[in-house]
Amino acid sequence: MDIVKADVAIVGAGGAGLRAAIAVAESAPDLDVALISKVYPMRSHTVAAEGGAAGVYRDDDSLYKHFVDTVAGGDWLCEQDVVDFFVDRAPRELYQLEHWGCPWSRQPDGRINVRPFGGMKVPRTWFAADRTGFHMLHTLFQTSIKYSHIHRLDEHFALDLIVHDNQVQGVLTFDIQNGIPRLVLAKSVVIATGGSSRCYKFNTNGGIVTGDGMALAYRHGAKLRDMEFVQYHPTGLPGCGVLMTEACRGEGGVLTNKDGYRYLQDYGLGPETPLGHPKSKYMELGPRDRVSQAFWQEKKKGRTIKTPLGDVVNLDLRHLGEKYLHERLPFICELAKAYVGLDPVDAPIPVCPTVHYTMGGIETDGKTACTIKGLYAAGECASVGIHGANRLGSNSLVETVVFGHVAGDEAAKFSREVDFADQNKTEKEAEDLYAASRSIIGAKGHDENMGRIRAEMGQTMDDGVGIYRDDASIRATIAKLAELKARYKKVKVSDDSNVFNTEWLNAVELGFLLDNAYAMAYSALNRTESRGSHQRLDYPERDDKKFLAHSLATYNGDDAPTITYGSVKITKLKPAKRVYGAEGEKAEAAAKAAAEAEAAKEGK
Amino acid sequence: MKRSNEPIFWSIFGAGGMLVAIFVPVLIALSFFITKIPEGEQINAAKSSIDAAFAWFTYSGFGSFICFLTISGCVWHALHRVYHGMHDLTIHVNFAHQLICYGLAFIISLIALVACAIRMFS
Amino acid sequence: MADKMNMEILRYRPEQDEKPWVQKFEVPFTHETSLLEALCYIKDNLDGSLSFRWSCRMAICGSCGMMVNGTPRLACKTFLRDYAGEVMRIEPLANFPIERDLVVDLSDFIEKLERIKPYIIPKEEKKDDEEYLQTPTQLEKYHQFSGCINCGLCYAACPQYKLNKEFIGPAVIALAYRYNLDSRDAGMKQRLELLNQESGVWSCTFVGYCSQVCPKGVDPASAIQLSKIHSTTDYIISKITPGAD
Amino acid sequence: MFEVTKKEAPSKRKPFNRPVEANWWTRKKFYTMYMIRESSVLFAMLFALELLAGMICAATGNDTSCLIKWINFMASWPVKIVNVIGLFAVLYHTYTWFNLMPKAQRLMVKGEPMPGSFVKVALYGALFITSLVAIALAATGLLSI
Repeated sequence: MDIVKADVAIVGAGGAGLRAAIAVAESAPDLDVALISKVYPMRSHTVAAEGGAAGVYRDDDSLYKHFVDTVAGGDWLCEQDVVDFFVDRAPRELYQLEHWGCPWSRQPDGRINVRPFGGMKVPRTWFAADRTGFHMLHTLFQTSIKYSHIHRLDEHFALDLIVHDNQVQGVLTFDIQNGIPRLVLAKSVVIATGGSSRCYKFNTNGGIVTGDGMALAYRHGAKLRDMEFVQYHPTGLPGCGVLMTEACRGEGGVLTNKDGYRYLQDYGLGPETPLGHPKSKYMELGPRDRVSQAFWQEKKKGRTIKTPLGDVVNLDLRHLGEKYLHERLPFICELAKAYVGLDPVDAPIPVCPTVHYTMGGIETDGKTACTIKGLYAAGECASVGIHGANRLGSNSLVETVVFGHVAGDEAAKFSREVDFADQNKTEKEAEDLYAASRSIIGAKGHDENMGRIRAEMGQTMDDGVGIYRDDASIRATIAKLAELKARYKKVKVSDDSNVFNTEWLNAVELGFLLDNAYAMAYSALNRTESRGSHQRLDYPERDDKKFLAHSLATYNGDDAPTITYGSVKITKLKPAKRVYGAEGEKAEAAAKAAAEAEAAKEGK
Repeated sequence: MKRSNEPIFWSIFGAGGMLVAIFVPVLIALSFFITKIPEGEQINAAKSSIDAAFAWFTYSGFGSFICFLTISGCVWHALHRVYHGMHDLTIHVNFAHQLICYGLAFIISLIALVACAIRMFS
Repeated sequence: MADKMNMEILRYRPEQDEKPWVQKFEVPFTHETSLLEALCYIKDNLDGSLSFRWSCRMAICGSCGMMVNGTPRLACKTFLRDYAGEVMRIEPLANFPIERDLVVDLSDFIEKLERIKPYIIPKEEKKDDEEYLQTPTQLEKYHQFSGCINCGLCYAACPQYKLNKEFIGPAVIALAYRYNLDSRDAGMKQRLELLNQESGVWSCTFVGYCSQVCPKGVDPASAIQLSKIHSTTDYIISKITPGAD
Repeated sequence: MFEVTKKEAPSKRKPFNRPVEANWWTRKKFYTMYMIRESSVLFAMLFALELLAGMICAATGNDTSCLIKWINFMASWPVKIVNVIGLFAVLYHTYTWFNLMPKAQRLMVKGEPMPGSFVKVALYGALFITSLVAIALAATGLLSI
């Protein structure tokens, strides 16, 4: 088998993967990086992010405020020490991107412009018109070209990790273009393969977001943390699920039901703010889980609009005016025209909640290190602990660069301390793994249609583990997933070719999705409380006594994953009732008064 | 990594193109009104001002200079496009083709210049 | 009942076929169905071996460029409703070698993208908590050219690239121009080394079809003409300053 | 350290290059119009050669007899028919040339790139004025020898 030896291997070339590669190339210029990606780097799903990246910028903002918003937004399931580190490093990484040429939108005097975003008290979301992810990814990819020590293995599919006694030794990849397997031997591996939203049928994610890295680490003993927390983005286009960025609401867009009524005020996000003057943490600027949950309630009351593509509400941007829309949201106008044939300047856009982000992922410590030695994870595939039960909009893009940088540095440091695994033994193992993976091609008795398994998985996840869940719906999904996993063992793959055999690769991806979906469903079943984006109809209250804890799923092959719970680091912010809108304002005032009183007491 | 000399030809091509676009249409239009001069008669502005104008254009010193510029503009622009056009027609152009095209443009311009000089100093 | 669309797709499997061949499919479609969804329908239900690149399905990742009735388009932004009653002829992106089915070998394009030094070569260093001031007007000057999603449609449209594969092509020049115009960058001189060559901007005869097919309105044709002006100015400077060249 | 060892049998990759047809430009209307645009200037060259003939006549010999022959030549109907076609060809050149010119400028006006229409207005203005001046001079008999 072809072998590539590199000091550090990085799986996934999106925001986190590229930033990690650059971090290694900058902090350890003598080391070499093998950047493995199943698509060209500029196709990674980071490119589809629109809203922005959060980092403290304004004078009236502070690291502590960003800390409070993130922890409160995550319904106190965040590792507060890691959030502290994250909010401190965020601005620096965004300045670094600016130095590398990222075209951030600007204020008239040339300084960076920031805009309001859901759940953020003070505007701190840096943005590049409404294509922030696109500009960040292209800036990172183009900057990575500067470094000769980054060796890209484009269109290489990561089939498996090579792990010997809980230490990662390399990655078995498949060179899709040449149709041959290639073993990448490395002393440390960074996983940056993004989320796993494709478990769901209706989602805003690209076709490549199949949670490969998550499933690989999971199968090799790493635990998947907080998998039950799946974020529904409130405004996706019905049918195709294309994203209408939260920036639409940040710039003043409003959500109305079939009577044209801004229904969010009925769900603890009121009172109604004036049209075109959004107020932080009020109405349409509430966090994503609350706004999505409000849609679900409206639908139950039958006040949403029926369309052939399902129930929708109206995202109305008309009052913003054409010039403002074409300057601030040009991509949204383009998408609305292309996919629903409407111009936001003169017609409201039909939207409904769609699966958007997986809060959970591979359990890592504050420095992106996994329980498997030498393995690091950064970005959406990792659960580094800053999102908790609900991620705030624009915290994820900046997470990829902050923790991509950390993962790169840590992986470089680790690779200096160890040596390569024995090449022949590892090569033999890789050949067996490759043969096993290829064995499903043309296997006898394999007659299950892959497309149907994928569709049924997506449907059952949408039905059972959606915005609102209960014991019965989750158990139904688990039963269906078990049946699908059995049918998956008989999946039909007729294409036995090598070059660009996408049918076989899709089958492998489907395997990853099923494992991740299983972890999501079981984690949801065991968390009998409602917190952040995990809302149980049968347990509507948040239960801090039993469930102020991370869920940890351990892989058991085909059987159910064992779910255990890990403690949550609370440092500065005691768990409190999570409130928004006027109620939130009152609570904040009270908290400040209490803090001042306490400070005064200490002062005496 | 050899620098191309195309900027020279492209600049002349651009100037020629502008001249052809702005000046040549009216010239061609006016040429429709040229009338035959009866046997034995001279060019007479009263009888046919267009004929006289065209005569001035080629005969007078200043006129012939503008005429020289017009001719050079047209041929350099046109032959630049012929050269690239050959490439478009999948002819494997090489230095010889370049020599022919731009050489021809140079010769024609030269003839016009000489004629203009004769008219100017006679 | 959904209407039916007749599709002719050019197939090519390097291990079995000597040359590409056409396979006919009939795909049901509704008002919203995009060509990408149709291809996924075929792959899931009719012929699993059909291979094509795709990901974001919202015309921002640039994976799914292909020829639709002879025109380079993004599959995710091409809708069957616009071809009702016709036969849709789907072929891999023109001017690139066919790797398999609708997948082409883009490595020539990617390699040229890397040669043009598409990164900021800064005029002056900045501390890590300080940004370069760039007014909205300075940003607007190059912003249009930073919208390129590297989909390759302009290369499929450009006859000069078809005739001469040395030509670095529209998207790469547009990206070079984007960085040359960025107020933070001072790398134009280095990028001009590539742009000044015969296979740089000077292979372009301004056909203009690249800008017509560009799905993101980047207008690479304009970037090339403006780069020609840069290159010509640089040519003049080099000729009049002794020993500069 | 980055080391690649190739052991696998050569890959089964066999990229297929489609042939470049010489008549590629007939396949697409856009390309055909491009070739027409490129060849439209041949008529300008033809007209230039006509003028050249006139200049040669004017330069040879000291009397105007040759010049008169040239004028009569220009007045002959075959030349006029060719020039009628030539006029349409050159006007098509003007139209396409003025469409392309806006793309070769990137002036910023009030924070926005100057719209192409400004450039076109200026160019068509120049065409109009030049034509007016030429017609005026030609029609009034000011120019003569």
